Amino acid sequence: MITLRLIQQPAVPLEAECLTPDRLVELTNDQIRAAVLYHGKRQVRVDEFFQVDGELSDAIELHGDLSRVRHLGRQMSRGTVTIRGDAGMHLGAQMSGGKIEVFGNAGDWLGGEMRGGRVHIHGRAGQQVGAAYRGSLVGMRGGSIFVDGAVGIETGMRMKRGLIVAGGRASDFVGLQMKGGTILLRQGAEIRTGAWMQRGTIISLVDLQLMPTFAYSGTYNPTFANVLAGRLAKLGTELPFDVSEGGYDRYCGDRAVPGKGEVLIWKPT
Amino acid sequence: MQKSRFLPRGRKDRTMVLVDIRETKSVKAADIFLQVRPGKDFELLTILRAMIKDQPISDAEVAETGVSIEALQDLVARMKAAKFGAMFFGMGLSMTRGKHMNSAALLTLAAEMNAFTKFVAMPMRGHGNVTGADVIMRWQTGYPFGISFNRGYPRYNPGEFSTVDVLVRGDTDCVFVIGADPGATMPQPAIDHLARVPTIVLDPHVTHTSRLAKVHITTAPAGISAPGTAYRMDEIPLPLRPALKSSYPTDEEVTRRIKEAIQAKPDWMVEGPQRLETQV
Amino acid sequence: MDLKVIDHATCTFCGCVCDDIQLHADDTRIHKAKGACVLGKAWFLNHTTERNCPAALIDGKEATVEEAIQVAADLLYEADMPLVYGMSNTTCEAQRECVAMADLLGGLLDSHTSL
Amino acid sequence: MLRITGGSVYDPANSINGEVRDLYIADGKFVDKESCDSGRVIDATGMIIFPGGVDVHTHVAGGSINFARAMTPEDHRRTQAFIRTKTRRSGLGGMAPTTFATGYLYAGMGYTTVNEAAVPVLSARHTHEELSDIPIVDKSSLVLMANNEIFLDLLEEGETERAKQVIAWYLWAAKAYGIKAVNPGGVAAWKYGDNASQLTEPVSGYKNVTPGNIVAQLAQIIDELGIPHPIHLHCNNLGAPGNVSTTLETMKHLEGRRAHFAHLQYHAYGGDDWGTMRSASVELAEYFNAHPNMTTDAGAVLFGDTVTITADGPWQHLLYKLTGRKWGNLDVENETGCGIVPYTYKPSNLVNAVQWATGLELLLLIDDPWRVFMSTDHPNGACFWRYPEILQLLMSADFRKECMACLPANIKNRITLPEIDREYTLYELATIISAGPARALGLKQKGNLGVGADADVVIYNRNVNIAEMFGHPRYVIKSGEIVIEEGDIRETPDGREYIIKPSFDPGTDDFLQPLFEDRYCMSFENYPVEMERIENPHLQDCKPQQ
Repeated sequence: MITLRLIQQPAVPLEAECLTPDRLVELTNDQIRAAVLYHGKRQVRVDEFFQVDGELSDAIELHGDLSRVRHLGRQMSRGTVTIRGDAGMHLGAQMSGGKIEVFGNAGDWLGGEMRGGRVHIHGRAGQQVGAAYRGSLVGMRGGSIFVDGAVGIETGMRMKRGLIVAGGRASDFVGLQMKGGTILLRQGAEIRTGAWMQRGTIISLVDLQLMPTFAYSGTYNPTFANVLAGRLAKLGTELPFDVSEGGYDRYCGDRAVPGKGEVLIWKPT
Repeated sequence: MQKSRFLPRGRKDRTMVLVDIRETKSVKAADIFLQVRPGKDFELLTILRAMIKDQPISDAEVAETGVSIEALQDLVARMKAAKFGAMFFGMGLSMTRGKHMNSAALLTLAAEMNAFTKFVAMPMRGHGNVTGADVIMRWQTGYPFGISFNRGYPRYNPGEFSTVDVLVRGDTDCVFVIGADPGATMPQPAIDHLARVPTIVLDPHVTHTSRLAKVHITTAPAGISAPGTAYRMDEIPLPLRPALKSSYPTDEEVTRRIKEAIQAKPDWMVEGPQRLETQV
Repeated sequence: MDLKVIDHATCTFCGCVCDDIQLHADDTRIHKAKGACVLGKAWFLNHTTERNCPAALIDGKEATVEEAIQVAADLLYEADMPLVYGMSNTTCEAQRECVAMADLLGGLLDSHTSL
Repeated sequence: MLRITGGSVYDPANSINGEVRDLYIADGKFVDKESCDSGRVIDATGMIIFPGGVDVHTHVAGGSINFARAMTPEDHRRTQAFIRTKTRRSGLGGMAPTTFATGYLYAGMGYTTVNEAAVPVLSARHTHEELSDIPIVDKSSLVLMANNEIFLDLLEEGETERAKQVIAWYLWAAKAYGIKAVNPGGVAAWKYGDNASQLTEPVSGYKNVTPGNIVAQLAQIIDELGIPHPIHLHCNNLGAPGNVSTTLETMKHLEGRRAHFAHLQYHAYGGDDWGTMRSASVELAEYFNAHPNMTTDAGAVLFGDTVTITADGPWQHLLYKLTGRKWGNLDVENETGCGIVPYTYKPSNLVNAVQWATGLELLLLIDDPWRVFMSTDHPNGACFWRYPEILQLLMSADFRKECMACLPANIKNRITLPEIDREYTLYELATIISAGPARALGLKQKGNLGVGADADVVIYNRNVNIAEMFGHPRYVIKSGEIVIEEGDIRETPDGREYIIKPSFDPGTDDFLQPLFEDRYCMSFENYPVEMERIENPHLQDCKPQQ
């Protein structure tokens, strides 16, 4: 395992896209220390900001308040990144595999345009979780993001596949222009959930304020809720699906597009 | 109002619809006024997007926006019957909850209206030459605003590199302000950061920002005593014809001299390849 | 008094950038802005060539432009993440210098648009 | 001073075909041996020497490409980035490169002159500002005229002499180099949601004006004014199946007059609809070959992502409906408009495959390389920095066969490419990328390695991989200065801008002013581009023909 401890709080954002399992697995301790980060406009060595222990491993653990450290785990395809503290923007952006776990909060664009792998944030996450970057037509394409706490606006914007689970309340525009995949909201969301969605599923376990362009289309327990619940159970989280417990109100839309997405709101009996 | 070949009666041949959250003075100039509930712009525009495509919308849902279904049906009919529709929007739309998505809703509606008739949309730009800044940043960097050059080439990410966010998070350690007074207009945490770091202000007046700045330089006001160019909000550049002569230097001159003074110092960039095939 | 007349002058107060204003000015101020709206009139008539402001201020104390330029250059050069912001109420020529400076500085660049 | 010795020189303008010649350069021009007695010597033994490339039709500056930049941030992020140095600005390549990168990329593949092919007069000031930020290359621009309301009104009234004066006035107001006609009458009609598809039918809003007489009158006026470059024509019905009939009819309207047909590939389709669309390059090339009054550029398509930009608004709205992707539209009051749609050409798509083949077929079936030029109508068919890929396709029939293997099976009988064996020689390539377009533009000092011409020259290492060879010249020299050396940018001098001043009746101002004030929303006096705004202006001759 490689352990990186933040020894100095950066004065301006520190861009650390080189701190990924794919890269560090090939580097000796000396090479990791000498790897280049960007502190604002200046190139700095990793050891100017981090105490580095270990080498040649695809398991990375970071300690400290890393809320100003951006692009950690960017494009990673393997291994683990464990952060004991807060993480900055673009954590796990464009990752395709491996696992990221944060015992703290994460910043904006968590798992932005990710293609695979798993992310678990024990605290909150910022805006645009699993979203598309500006101008890009497709956000997250695969993998899963679990956030135990709240998530910011535009969560899952333009996502095409994959799963986002928000344990806390979500802000506005969840699943904006969503094209596929699943978003589970355990504590519901603010307004404009599912706005302009084309396809995909948003499930809320509490009541939601919906856009006027969604239409009610029945109450039922979809088969996939059962399947999803099984998958989630393995990850230590529950999804109700038993008919005896209740049912899902199904709304489809967004008719402005017009889209064939669905929003399922759990109604316990 | 201008009479034209296709609208020979001028104003009489035109229909103006005003949408606002309150009755403003502009209501008098409008043919139709639609009063939308504050914060319901996005919903209203999204309903219109559905309505132009004949998607069913229930009255109750429409009522929440503060506008009746009849009024919207009338509006849609007028829009579709128009020869040439134009939508103008301002900061009431782009600066309220939903922000850029409110503008996106209006622009998408305008684009979709072209399935029926000619329609265009244009933002009403508040500040003098903000369009010029937009246009120039686009041709020189590829992006209209919210840019970082810290990696030696332009990158774009509003929210990450946009000023209010940068200041509130404290992501910058020196600020150069020109043709703006953020000290008067930005949220307090942003202003606090401006005061915390060295700030440099170029302005014809000693502004709120100047008062909390490290350096203020007085410059000649554009179009009054400084010559040059400004872009109209439809991206047409117009020459300025200053009527006065100023004893203060122009923004252009001062900025160039600062740039040249920086250029005279040793470069901090580490020697590397001339181009990157893959960006960060 | 003989006023100088400037035809087809351009108003940069708002984004409409009207270019059909007729200005009547003497050496110190504009007295008439024919064709300008209420906002435009206020904009044109409120400026004078009188030196009401110090040439430059450093830490609130009067300084020469040259001194201020040097201090500004030093501060921007030393910074790790300088920000160039604004560019609304100025000319394209100044804006081009701003973009060039931000590029050189390796800093952030933003306008009013992002507000 | 600079000497280049021992290289194999391909200089079609002087009929030099691969012979070993020494070149001498002083003060930015080629000189004779005696006038160059010192300075650096480049030993080009074994290397290939071409005149600097000339792009007759590209979109690199102005409102529309700048709109495209705004619409495609996702592309800027995935493309190559040029890092700034102390003296050189940073830039981004891609589908719609930034101005600085445009200069680096063109020079990087040996191009030293580019012609921006679509400028509305109203925003010409903007275009010139962007052009001045494109380093290294020399530039010129064409002004859009075939949908100008005042001009069309004069045609309606039969006032052709007045129309000529007005055109000359507009050209000078725009500080342009020539005249472009886009979808004559169709863009004007688009302002009312219509198009103009029949050459002999009146344009919406007019009784007498037809697309056919717009092009014929413009060509006549351009000849009478002595504008160096002929009418630069984007025909009606761009991109539509069966449009070859429109194109041929347009060519007939222009018989006996000079004319340049832009991006001919987009106007060379047979069939009745998307299902039956086929290449009509054979019949088009046959007619073209028999009519020496015309030149053309290919408008070739390459598979991949790009962004399409054209003043052809109605076509772009159709493309938006076909793709369901982003769409931008600009209207330029009284003059023209523009549509912008990002697009991906796919080999598996039958229509795209036909387009790909058609572009190559035209380049191969038109037998005179002095009359057909390299272009992709950047960025419409592909980005200009992909030209070397097309050169490889032209030089190798085997490589073409390899590429054709990826096309859909049902493309048979829709294209002729499999039956064409022609392979371009280096001499022919030098003609279509440099000497030919320079001649068509009336730029005698370009595309020419003779004494007195501008010392714009490219030196290539021989390489069996043609795309590699043309994509990575060993040296690029612009006005005698080495700007690219072994793939690295050395210098980024400012280029010139070529403009013309056709003569017009001094009373034209008085005639135009009231019409202008009735129509436009800017002041007449603020409309013409001031001469001081042009960086390094170079006035080319423009003498009326007798």
